[in-house]
Amino acid sequence: MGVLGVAVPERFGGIGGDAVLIEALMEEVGAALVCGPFLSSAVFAAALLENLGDAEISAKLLPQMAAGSLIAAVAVQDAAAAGTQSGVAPKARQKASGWRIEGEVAYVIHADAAHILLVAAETSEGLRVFLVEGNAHGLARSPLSTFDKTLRLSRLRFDATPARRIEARRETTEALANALDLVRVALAGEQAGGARRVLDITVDYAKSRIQFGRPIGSFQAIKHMAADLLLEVESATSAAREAARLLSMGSASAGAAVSLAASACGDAFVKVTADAIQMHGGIAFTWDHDAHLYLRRARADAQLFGTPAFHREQYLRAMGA
Amino acid sequence: MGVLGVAVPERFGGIGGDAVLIEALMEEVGAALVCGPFLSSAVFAAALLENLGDAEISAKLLPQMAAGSLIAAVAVQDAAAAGTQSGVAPKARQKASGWRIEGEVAYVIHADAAHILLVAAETSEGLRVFLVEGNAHGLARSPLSTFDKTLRLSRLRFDATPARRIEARRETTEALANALDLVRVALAGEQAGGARRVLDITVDYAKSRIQFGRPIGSFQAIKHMAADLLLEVESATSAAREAARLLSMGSASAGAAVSLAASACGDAFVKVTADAIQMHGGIAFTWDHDAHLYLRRARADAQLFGTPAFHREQYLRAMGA
Amino acid sequence: MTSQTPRGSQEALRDEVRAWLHANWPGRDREAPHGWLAKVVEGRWAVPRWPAVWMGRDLDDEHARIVESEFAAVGAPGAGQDRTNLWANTLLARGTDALKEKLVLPLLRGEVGMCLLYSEPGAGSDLASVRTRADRQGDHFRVNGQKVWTSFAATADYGMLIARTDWDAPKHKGIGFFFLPMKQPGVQVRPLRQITGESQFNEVFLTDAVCPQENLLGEATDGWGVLQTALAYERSAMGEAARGPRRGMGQSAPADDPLIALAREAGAMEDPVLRQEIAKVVILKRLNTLNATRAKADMRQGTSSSLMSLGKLAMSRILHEEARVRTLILGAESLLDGPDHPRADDTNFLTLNAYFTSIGGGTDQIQRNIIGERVLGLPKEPEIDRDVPFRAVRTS
Amino acid sequence: MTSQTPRGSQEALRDEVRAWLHANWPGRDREAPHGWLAKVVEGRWAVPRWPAVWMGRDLDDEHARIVESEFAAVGAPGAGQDRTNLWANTLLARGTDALKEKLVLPLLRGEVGMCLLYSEPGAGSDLASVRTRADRQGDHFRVNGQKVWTSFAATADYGMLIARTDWDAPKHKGIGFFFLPMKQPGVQVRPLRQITGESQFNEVFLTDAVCPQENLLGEATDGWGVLQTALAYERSAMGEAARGPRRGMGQSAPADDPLIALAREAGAMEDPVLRQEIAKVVILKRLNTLNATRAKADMRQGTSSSLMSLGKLAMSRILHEEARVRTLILGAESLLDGPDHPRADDTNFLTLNAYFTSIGGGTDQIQRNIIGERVLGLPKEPEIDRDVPFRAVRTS
Repeated sequence: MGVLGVAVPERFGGIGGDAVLIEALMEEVGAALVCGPFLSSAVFAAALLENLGDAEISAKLLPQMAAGSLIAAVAVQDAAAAGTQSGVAPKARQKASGWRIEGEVAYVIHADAAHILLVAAETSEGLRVFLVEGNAHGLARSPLSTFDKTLRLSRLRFDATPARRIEARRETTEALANALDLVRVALAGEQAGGARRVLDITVDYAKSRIQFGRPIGSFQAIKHMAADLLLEVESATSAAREAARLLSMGSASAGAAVSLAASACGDAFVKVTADAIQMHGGIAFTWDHDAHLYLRRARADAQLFGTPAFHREQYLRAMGA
Repeated sequence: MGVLGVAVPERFGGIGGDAVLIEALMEEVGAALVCGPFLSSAVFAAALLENLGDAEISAKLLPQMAAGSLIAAVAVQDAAAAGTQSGVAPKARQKASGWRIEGEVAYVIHADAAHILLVAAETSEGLRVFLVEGNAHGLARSPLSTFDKTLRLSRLRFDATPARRIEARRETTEALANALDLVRVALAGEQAGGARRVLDITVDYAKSRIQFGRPIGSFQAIKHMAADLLLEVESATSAAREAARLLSMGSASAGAAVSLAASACGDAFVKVTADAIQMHGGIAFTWDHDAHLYLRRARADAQLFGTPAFHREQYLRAMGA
Repeated sequence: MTSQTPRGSQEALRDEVRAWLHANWPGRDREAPHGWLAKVVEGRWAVPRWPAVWMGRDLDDEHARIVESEFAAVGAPGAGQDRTNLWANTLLARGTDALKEKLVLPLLRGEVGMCLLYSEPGAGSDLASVRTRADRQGDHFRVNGQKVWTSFAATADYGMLIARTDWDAPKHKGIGFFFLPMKQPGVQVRPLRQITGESQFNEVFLTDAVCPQENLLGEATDGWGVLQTALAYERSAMGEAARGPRRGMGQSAPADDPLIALAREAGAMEDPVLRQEIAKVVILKRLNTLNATRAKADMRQGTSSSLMSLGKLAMSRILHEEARVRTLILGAESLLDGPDHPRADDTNFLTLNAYFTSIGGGTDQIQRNIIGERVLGLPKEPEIDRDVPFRAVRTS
Repeated sequence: MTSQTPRGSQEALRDEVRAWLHANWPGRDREAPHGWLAKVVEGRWAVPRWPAVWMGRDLDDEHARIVESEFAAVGAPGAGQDRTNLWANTLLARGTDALKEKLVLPLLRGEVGMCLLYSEPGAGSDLASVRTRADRQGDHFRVNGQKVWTSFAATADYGMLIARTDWDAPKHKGIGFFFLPMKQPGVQVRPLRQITGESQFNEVFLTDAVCPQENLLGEATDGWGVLQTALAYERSAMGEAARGPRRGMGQSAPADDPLIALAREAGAMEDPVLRQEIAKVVILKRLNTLNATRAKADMRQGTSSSLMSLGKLAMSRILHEEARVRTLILGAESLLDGPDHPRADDTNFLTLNAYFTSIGGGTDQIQRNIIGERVLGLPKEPEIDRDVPFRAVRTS
């Protein structure tokens, strides 16, 4: 359970891990195809809270999140579906009885299991983040059926939903961007780790599966695919770790490195999992074999927080090109 | 020499071949890597003259072209470099002494060897085609050095160059478009034929070249590349022949078929020639081996009269998409 | 049937078919009435190339195609089964008289359910390494083993089975080919769930299943040869068919290609990057259609076509590419699934089901071997298990 | 050198190098003065890992890297040749005493020109099938045959040669490894023109060329083993180097990547389709740099890196892709060539020269075999010519 506090500062009972540690952890998450709201709560929500820096709310929520007793989700319009969706952020108005939120957000990750929601809503002073209790009045969570069964997505509707404004020591957009950078590095780690595991599984299979009197991995068709995939896996790993390193250093080139990793790791995980099925042959066409679970995860990961094509464009822009 | 009259009507001493015959002939041209102004003179110029239909000029020029005693070139701004260049067409003015042309055209194919030039120039009534003698005053032909040494390109400058206007029985743009359709089908045939020959050469080499005690074509790396290339070759052949068939029938879907062929054959020829070098290994890295000559031709062909990407877009538009 | 002069015979034949259809077929593009296939057999149209004794007419290919085209013109099924009926053709070519007598006509009449018992968990690409055993016991064989990827196993009356009969012979030389009766206690069928969630296939467990001697096709150790015959019939019957997505991806004209329709609906036709991707896929599909047309023309001229064997490889690429481009078009919507999100559901189904073509019926890799060796004449790889007694061969 | 405690020894060593460089090197990033390498050898900095008798210092890797880094810091060449000097390392590891005495120090001082005589027209990917013969005659070998792809052959004093010494042994077991004197009548060098038009390589014709017995490295039939040693030194020396186009394609930062510069100049950065293509190539290049950095870090930690062997394959892909995208950017301009059209000339050169990397020094296909087998541990293919007398082996 300690890992749930990986992004929570030590003073709030967490591990206070930096991007490097989180990326490393996510490589394991990807390898083991771990299900659950780790990315959405322990990374995204925790990082957003920490970046906003509301002392009171942080002191209240982060220790519980680190302890695993509180799960949070983040509802930011177009964050999870960056580049391909474009909705209108919910609106927040201050009433005598406090803040009320109105509107809807789609593609909210693991919102169904969340005890609290961090909701980005427009106010008259610009975008602000609000805390909404999971059992708040006027909050409707509609689950969306997903291709990757380990990913839970919801559409949230707010109908005069009571909320508490989270104080921010910096611009909300900046806090959000920082948290998203960390999420993208974490996701890149998951992709790199997942791709590596799938290649390992596939190489093992190619060593043991005999056809025509010899292991299929002795045939160039399989061997050469594996070699190409190794290049994908190693490149993804390099990209994810470099982004983590630069982000943890607060480097000015972290943004570019994050886009690079998001694009390279997204494509690599899909390619490796897709080719892995082909290399396995018939056995991987069966439901009971894990191969399609990894492909489903890879396809989902390649959409979350911006597609590879979106991040390629972001990368060029970060390069000034 | 008879083939030089392939696109010339029988009444002018030619063969009067249709697109199907021309495409078939061009498959042989591509296979044998024939050099010379066949495409530019015997196909493009002859088809343009025939489409314009100036009885007097046709009767004068086409028999000589069919007999091989007269070589013509076509200077139309942006025709050979469709989609990637955009220049200004030369201007033609009528003086007391006759028409005079002013301006320049780049990327004119085999103009250096041409006895006459067919020049598209703007007049006050729109675009018209003019006949310019190769030794006319005020005509400067500057050869451009080319990557494909069998392709001769020139930049032409006209400085009050005397010209004769060719009468047209239809809109000049329509005559030009018809001639270009035929040229593109012919080029597609060259590409399909060239690709097929290169694959044949490569497969033969793979059967005879022994490494590790067996023909390299027995290794899956080579065998599978060859199989993929066969699909490219057959698809290119199908596309080129279908475009020729529809064009010869005057079908309404000929335009789409021409774009399809131009795009598919352009890409296929480049891919086949490029992979062929890799499959040959070191021997094809030497100047004396023909492999690079085919690659040079393929790269040139993929630019002439529109790139594959240009024609993909044209195809979508022809489909109404 | 007596021989006729070619020209006149064609017209006469065409008239005869038309007259028969006019008298018997309910009308253009109508449903086939009950007992239709029996009637077609009766009329000697089902297998016009076959000899008269098997309800054929001894026609050559050119004449037989006239029969087929007249049936096709009114949408009537059942003609030309001498080209397309895998089961009946295999049986007629290699079966015992007793079995032919019993099953050929019922097969033509569609009265017998059939399935294929070829693949095994350990014998996929390498079919010749089957380990299901058929041991002779008096007047029958006793069959034990496991088969997989069997469609229609639950309803089939017979399965065309390959099983090992001689363990001391080299792998290709100790296999028998059988019409195994499926409705018996020794045959157990279990549905196999695919990655798409569907269950079109089954595993079949054979435990002391019994197969009469007369259901053996060819010699008991020549099953590999019979299999080649059967596979050839299968290939020629399959032709250009390939499975697409659940919804909307037929052989439509490019103008109303469902990929373009999807792109229009999703606003993707405005995006120049996607336009190029879409055009590439649409062009690949069109090229495949053109190749298939050329292949048919080649065959009609009697020349064997290298294009035939390329179709499956091409289709595999098309399906995977179309799935990829659809995903690009949908973006985050492709995260979704299920009947509430039909566009995503289609795209995801296609993504997974493309492996049906790139793996099933010979992987793309095996297909490239076949094209390289049989079409281009490239040499085979050394086959280390070719002349070794099967007992000594390394298996998974 | 006597042994020292690790900590203090590093500081002391660093001081010593600095002091020596301060006294001898003309200054940061200056040209090396005449006789510099001899001075480096004299100062015992050329091969610090080697024993004292060969002008070394018996240092461990960690200490030796201090020497190298201090030299690198001021831009002085010549240190660390115990890692990078292929010729001297191979000779020291496997040469006869007489040859070592004669050539090791001159090699370190850069006084001996060298070339490689490995490949033959019939032995490219399959080096072990060389047919150049070295026949022992008294105190020397007589060498006949043809080599190819030899750089610097015209100026070399010696060539590292593999040649067949035993035609009855299996292919890997009848090869000798020699330092062949190049300046003799039996050695004829002919430049080989590449598809780029350049001639960096030569064919070398050997006709009764003479090689003294003492120039044999290892046993006369153990040349394959010596070659493996030499190839390992070559790989570790090559590191991440790869040839780019004639102009402007170094290890620059992504922001001023020459591909982006070209695209800007040609107005292609406005085109969304090309932007994606450009980004893909720029990203591939960046990934390769990151992989190389990780590989170096792995090696510094003493763990062997699978990344090393991937570099060449990655570079091959990058070069071909960059050429392709440059062509897309230029459009019809890529039809042109020559010094008047430098952008086209660069692009076309790169298109052809990319094969230098994808074919030279082991084709991409061989490279994938190596990665599959040595890094991923996948089994080798059956080697049908492995244990056969070379005479009986099938060759082109």
